[in-house]
Amino acid sequence: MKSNKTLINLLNSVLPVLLALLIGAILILAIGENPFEAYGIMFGKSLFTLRGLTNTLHAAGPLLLTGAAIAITFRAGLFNMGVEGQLLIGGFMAGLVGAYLHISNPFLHKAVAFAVGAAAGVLFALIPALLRAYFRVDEMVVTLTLNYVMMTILEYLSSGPFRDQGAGYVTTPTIDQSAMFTRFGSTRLTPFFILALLVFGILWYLNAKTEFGYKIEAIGKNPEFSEATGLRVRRSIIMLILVSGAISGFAGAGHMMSQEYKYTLSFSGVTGLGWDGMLVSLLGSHSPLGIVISSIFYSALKTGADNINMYTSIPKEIVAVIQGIIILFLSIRFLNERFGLLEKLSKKKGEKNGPAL
Amino acid sequence: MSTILETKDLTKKFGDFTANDKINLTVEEGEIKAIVGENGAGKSTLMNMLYRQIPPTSGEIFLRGKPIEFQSPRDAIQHGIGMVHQHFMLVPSFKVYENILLGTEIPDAKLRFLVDSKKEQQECAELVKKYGFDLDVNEVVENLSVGQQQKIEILKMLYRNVDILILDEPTSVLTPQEVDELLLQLKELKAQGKTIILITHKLREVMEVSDSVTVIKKGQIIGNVKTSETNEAELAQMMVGRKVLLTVQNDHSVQESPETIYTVRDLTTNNTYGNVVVDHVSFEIRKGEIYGIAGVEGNGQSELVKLLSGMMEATGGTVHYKGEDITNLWANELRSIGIAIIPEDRYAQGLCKEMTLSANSIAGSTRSDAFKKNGVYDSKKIREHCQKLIDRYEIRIADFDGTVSQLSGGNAQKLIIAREMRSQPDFLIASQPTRGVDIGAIEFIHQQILDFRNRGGAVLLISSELSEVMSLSDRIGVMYKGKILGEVDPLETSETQIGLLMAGAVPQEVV
Amino acid sequence: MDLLSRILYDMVYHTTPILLCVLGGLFAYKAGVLNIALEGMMLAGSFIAVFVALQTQNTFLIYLSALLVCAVIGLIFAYLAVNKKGNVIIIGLAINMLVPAIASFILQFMGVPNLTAKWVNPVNFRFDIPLIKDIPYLGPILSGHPLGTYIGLIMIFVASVVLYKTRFGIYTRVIGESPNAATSLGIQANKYATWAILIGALCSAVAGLNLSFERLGIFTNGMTAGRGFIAIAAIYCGKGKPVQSALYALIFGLARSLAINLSVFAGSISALFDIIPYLLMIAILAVNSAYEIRNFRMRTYW
Amino acid sequence: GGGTESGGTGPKASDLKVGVVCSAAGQNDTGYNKALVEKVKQLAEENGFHAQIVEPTSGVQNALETLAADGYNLVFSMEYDFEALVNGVGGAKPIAEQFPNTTFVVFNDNPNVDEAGNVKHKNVYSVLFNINEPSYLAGYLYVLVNEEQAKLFGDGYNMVSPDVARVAGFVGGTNSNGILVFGYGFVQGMNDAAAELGVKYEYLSKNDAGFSDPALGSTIAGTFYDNNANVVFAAAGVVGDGISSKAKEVGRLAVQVDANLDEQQPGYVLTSVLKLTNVPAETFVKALVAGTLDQLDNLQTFGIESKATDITDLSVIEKFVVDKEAWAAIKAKVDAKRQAIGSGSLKVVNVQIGETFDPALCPNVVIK
Ligand SMILES: Nc1ncnc2c1ncn2[C@@H]1O[C@H](COP(=O)(O)OP(=O)(O)OP(=O)(O)O)[C@@H](O)[C@H]1O
Ligand SMILES: Nc1ncnc2c1ncn2[C@@H]1O[C@H](COP(=O)(O)OP(=O)(O)OP(=O)(O)O)[C@@H](O)[C@H]1O
Ligand SMILES: [Mg+2]
Ligand SMILES: [Mg+2]
Repeated sequence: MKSNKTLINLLNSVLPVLLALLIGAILILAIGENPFEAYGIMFGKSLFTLRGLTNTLHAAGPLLLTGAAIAITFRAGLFNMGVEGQLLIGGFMAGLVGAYLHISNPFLHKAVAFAVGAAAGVLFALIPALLRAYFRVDEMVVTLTLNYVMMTILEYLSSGPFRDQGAGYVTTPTIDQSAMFTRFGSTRLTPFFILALLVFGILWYLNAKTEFGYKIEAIGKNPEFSEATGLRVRRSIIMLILVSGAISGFAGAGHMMSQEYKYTLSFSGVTGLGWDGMLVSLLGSHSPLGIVISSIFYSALKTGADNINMYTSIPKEIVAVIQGIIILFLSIRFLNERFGLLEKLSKKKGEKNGPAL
Repeated sequence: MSTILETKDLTKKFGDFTANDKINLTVEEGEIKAIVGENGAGKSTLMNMLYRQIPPTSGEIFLRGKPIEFQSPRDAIQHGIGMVHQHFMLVPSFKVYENILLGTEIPDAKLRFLVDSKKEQQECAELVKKYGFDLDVNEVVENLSVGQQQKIEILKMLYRNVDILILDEPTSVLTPQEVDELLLQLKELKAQGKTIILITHKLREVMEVSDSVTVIKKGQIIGNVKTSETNEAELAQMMVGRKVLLTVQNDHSVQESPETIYTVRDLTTNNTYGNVVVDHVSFEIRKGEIYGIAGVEGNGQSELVKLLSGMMEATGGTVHYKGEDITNLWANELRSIGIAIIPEDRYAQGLCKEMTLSANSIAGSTRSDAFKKNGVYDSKKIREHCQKLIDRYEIRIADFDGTVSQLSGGNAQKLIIAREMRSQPDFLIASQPTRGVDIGAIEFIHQQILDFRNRGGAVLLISSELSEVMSLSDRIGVMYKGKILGEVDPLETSETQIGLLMAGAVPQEVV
Repeated sequence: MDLLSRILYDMVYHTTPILLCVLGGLFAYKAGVLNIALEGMMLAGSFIAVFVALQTQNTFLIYLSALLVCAVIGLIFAYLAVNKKGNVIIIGLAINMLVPAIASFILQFMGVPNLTAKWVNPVNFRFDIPLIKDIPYLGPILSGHPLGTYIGLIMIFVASVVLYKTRFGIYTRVIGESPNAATSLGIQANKYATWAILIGALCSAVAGLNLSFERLGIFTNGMTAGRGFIAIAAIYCGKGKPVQSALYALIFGLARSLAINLSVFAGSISALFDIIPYLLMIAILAVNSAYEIRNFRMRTYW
Repeated sequence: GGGTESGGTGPKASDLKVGVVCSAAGQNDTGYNKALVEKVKQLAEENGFHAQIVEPTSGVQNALETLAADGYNLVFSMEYDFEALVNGVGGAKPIAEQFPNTTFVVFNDNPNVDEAGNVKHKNVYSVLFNINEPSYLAGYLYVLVNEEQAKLFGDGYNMVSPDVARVAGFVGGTNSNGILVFGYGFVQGMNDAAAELGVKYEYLSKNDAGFSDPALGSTIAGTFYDNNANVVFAAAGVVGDGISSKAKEVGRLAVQVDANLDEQQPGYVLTSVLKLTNVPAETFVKALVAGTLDQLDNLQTFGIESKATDITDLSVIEKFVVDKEAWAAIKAKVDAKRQAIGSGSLKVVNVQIGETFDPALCPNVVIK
């Protein structure tokens, strides 16, 4: 029964990928390119070479965190869509600390940047948190809209007051070396990935072993019950949204110090690390292990896209298409708990010797 | 009389659990058929299959001798079978008439694609008159009392003029007055030639209205009897499989100590619409005493309980417990000072249906070190704790690792009581402790409450079940329009006197 | 045109695409389906419109194809979300990713940065409404807009009627508010949910079409710039009620128009004008529900 | 390996690898990337070397590293992002230093010099365009055209007559020197023409319109046209598309940048300020093939004389003008200015290389 479930879950996540890749292959063929070569490079160079694998892990770092940030709120029934904005402000503030506060001690410098980034995330999350807890304002609308507010504000700040005047395009000054994570050897992987894993691990532990996790589950499944049994829902909601904000800000700071080094208008990429995080979390069905896997899988897709257009003449857009299709398929469960056919079987045999399972 | 409805080896399985096992039910035309059985016996499931809410796993259904294969409740209705669910299926934001006509809206004469709300209102008004219900068809459902909502459910079916009306525990949520009203209406309907299938846990009602009774146990029919040829005790025994005390032995001689432990003074609050629903309520409870609050549903009892259990804030007044002011404390704080709470709605406040039994078993004491090993949860300890509760209170479960939704109402209620008692409280707030629970469970729960009292605990018992309040309480306060109209001693007061108070008659007339 | 009437005209102009998304999207909202794919659907509409406009100058064909394509996307969404019970947020995000991806893939293939239908001159798509245009002040503001705008304005009325006065509307609201009630009376929730989603898709198509084709004859990837999400916000604020939600859409239109018209005088700070509508909306929401819960004594409204 | 080396000057052409790392706009932009990409591809065809076009998805840095590590000889980096290449980030050595055998070419700035002004990396070349110069011509042209509008433009146009107002608008992508340089050149050109004719002009500008939303462009242009501008100068990527279509809509003029976009809305695009990246592309690739790269100066500036920057030949708008003599006269005047600039006798301010623009020097243009 249990093993069966896990098998199905596995199939449910593998099948869509295969299907999407199949469709992608057809597309690639259609434009007269070789799918096998494409996929070979896409996955080979993003998972099965040291450089590729480390690139993938490097990209997975922030996703782990944004994924977790989403998960703890979604599981508590809070539709927090503000991770993107919180990540941006976190990154931006960390960028300012990195560029304007000249702290020679690299450890201290990063620590301050992280602290400021996380704090910024928290402060920004405070708005939806309080509105939700004290005024019952739908957190989804607020966070959704505040994302745009934050983007606009940061665009203004980075193109106005905090702009790197020398630069020919909108960017804040590059952060000091002391605020940059140094890479491991020739890879792009930095200690930030370890840090991200650590934070993630701590969250996981808290969730599994303490009242923190119990609260999340109970509030998510039945807030009235939670209040009645003394979980102080209002407080908890605020706490959860703020924690989520802190993690997002932290992720932004890390992204700043390990990858971007300056705040540009494309700081969190095309789709946005916050939104990626939401996908990662949803695809991992908000479970710790699921998030780890899906974040790595997702960033493999990203680096894969990069390699495709680095080593082939296939337009990288096609990878984005495949990416979309995969996610689309992942949204549904191809098989239910007991396979469709087993269902029927049990119906038939039902009369006589009980169901098949 | 001819057989109108018949099932042959009707079976329903949920996964590997058999909820109905080869049921052969026969219902005569124009009769009121009562179906009784313990929680989780399979009554609702059976009815849901007749109404095609859920598809049978196997077996057949015959309507007037002809086999029928419904695809949806709509089919069932068209064939004249209607059902009023135990958990209402109304649209809160819709008006009464909209709910009644849901699915059979009346198109406008000219513009067919529009609905003719004028006409709809008229027809519903007529319907209401015809069956002598009192309802404003333009009222929005969410502002109506449970009893009125149930009337809508019934009207919904009558409008579709069904000949067979199924009611699943219609009375479990009604006030005594509403119950009597309903029973009258059922008789009236029977007189008009309708066939009625009635599920209830209250044998009094069975005896009062039904013509025949079918007893279900563990998914099987274990007896069919004519109501005239049986009595409550016999039915009870059939259901539970042993002798059941229909009213527990309340040994009133147990003397409560003079020491008051719980004092409520001028407690006041208002509801969302801003009108006062709890109005300067005052009472005190001594150690070893059960203080009952009787009253027609909707006179502020629910709000009072919410106030006292930290779910609602008082706008005025105080609550003292063991001398200290506990007004407007939160649930967690109340629990930490030894107050246990059996909430009104077991699935809304008492338990989390989607969480496991063991998770529910530690609710309210999630901080307690009893479940921790060096600072963090120890799943072994938690499971042991849960197992203990299940064993001690004989809670019937299917799957220990499953969720609470597997429990039937009675067993769910037992789990709550087990959990609350486990924390060795000094004071217990029990609100509607036996609602929708079978008599076996009722007996058990009443016994628990009395034992607690006899061990020197103090109890605040709120129930719309007058008999319950009468048999358990040492003193009774009667609530009316948010006030406590008067306090009486159950031993020297008759139900009618209390009934008067509940209806708002001023105290003097009674004493 | 003097500044004021220009601002008001632009308000209508900028409201149009959001308004259309709102009025289409609120059906899904009422049916209990969170459709965050409005953005993607709108983008699809704007892409197809101009793409077809490059092949033909037949406006009817252009409208038709945009509607068709969005309908298909809507059906995909509905199938996955309703029939397959997929996670609507994932589906929505996926569509929002997929549409621009496909668009830029095609652009890449055509070797162009964006699509420009040179024959399109927005002036030719604007027309005056005989009576309305002569109304003293209102005339110049409400009149002289492209078809999409009028569709949007009419939709306010249509949506209200459909939602509250037709079976479809009633059932749509029921399946959203209490699915049990629906099933217990044999109302096919899936059917109505699907249609609700479809309406959203079609309206998004018109919205996108207005954005790219009617206004400019140009498509650029990402030109919807989050309008779909604004629409969702507006729907939520208006609790899915057509008129209220439309008003919220209007707030955005107004603020956007102010931002652009005043930026000429205000200089770089005007970049911040764009956040006004968002803050305004949040403020309104807060005040609203603060008023609603003013005598709330319950501690469990989460 | 294999074949004998041709004259000792570097490896055989067929062994060469040339990479292009596009800017965010991508290889199919309005011209900046496109022109270079197409030239590189063409030269690759002719000389039989391998060319790889990259639109980076995970940062310029990663793209540069990957190509260099892959042994590319020449890499054009179109994005305005030099930190990793020249100074190195995250404790890594500068990419230019890590891969001394790869030659990098960057555009629009000269990051490759230290405080003392000495070249940092021999293998990094900076390309600057004096787009201030053609911008000047555009501004100059506009004023002349605007004053003669009655003669030049027939129906289909709806210009504001000079007696009512004399206005020009400018829409820039971001508030940066890379963008402002267009505007200031344009202003200076307007000023000189206005001074010659003894008139005064107004100059409206929005410098932060971004590079992606044509709808926004069209509305901003709309407000400018409403404020009596007869031309709007678009230096904001595809935002300009919206501006051209707005120009057509209201029957006035637009000026575009980068590639020749006069055909975008024929008759309504006065001219385009060209910034032809294919010219430097040719210079460097040819040098690479000839093995003479190291003889090039590390700072390559392309002025109007290089034909890499200029305004279009005006052939498109010419088809629409009515009075051909008046038009010829105007063109002659513009050509004269071009000469003057080319010969260095006329100096146009170039904020991109750090010069500052002084409004006081342009008394005939009121900058709003
Ligand atoms: N959807 C379901 N899935 C799994 N088990 C179910 C489901 N519905 C009911 N059951 C189980 O079937 C048994 C019978 O349920 P049913 O609702 O018929 O009990 P009941 O007789 O109505 O109990 P009560 O008197 O409390 O209403 C219960 O043990 C219940 O746990
Ligand atoms: N999906 C389900 N899985 C398992 N058990 C279920 C499910 N749905 C209902 N049940 C159980 O079937 C039994 C009958 O359901 P019903 O709705 O009648 O509630 P109940 O037991 O009568 O409790 P109450 O009368 O207090 O509402 C309940 O114990 C309920 O928990
Ligand atoms: Mg039941
Ligand atoms: Mg029950």
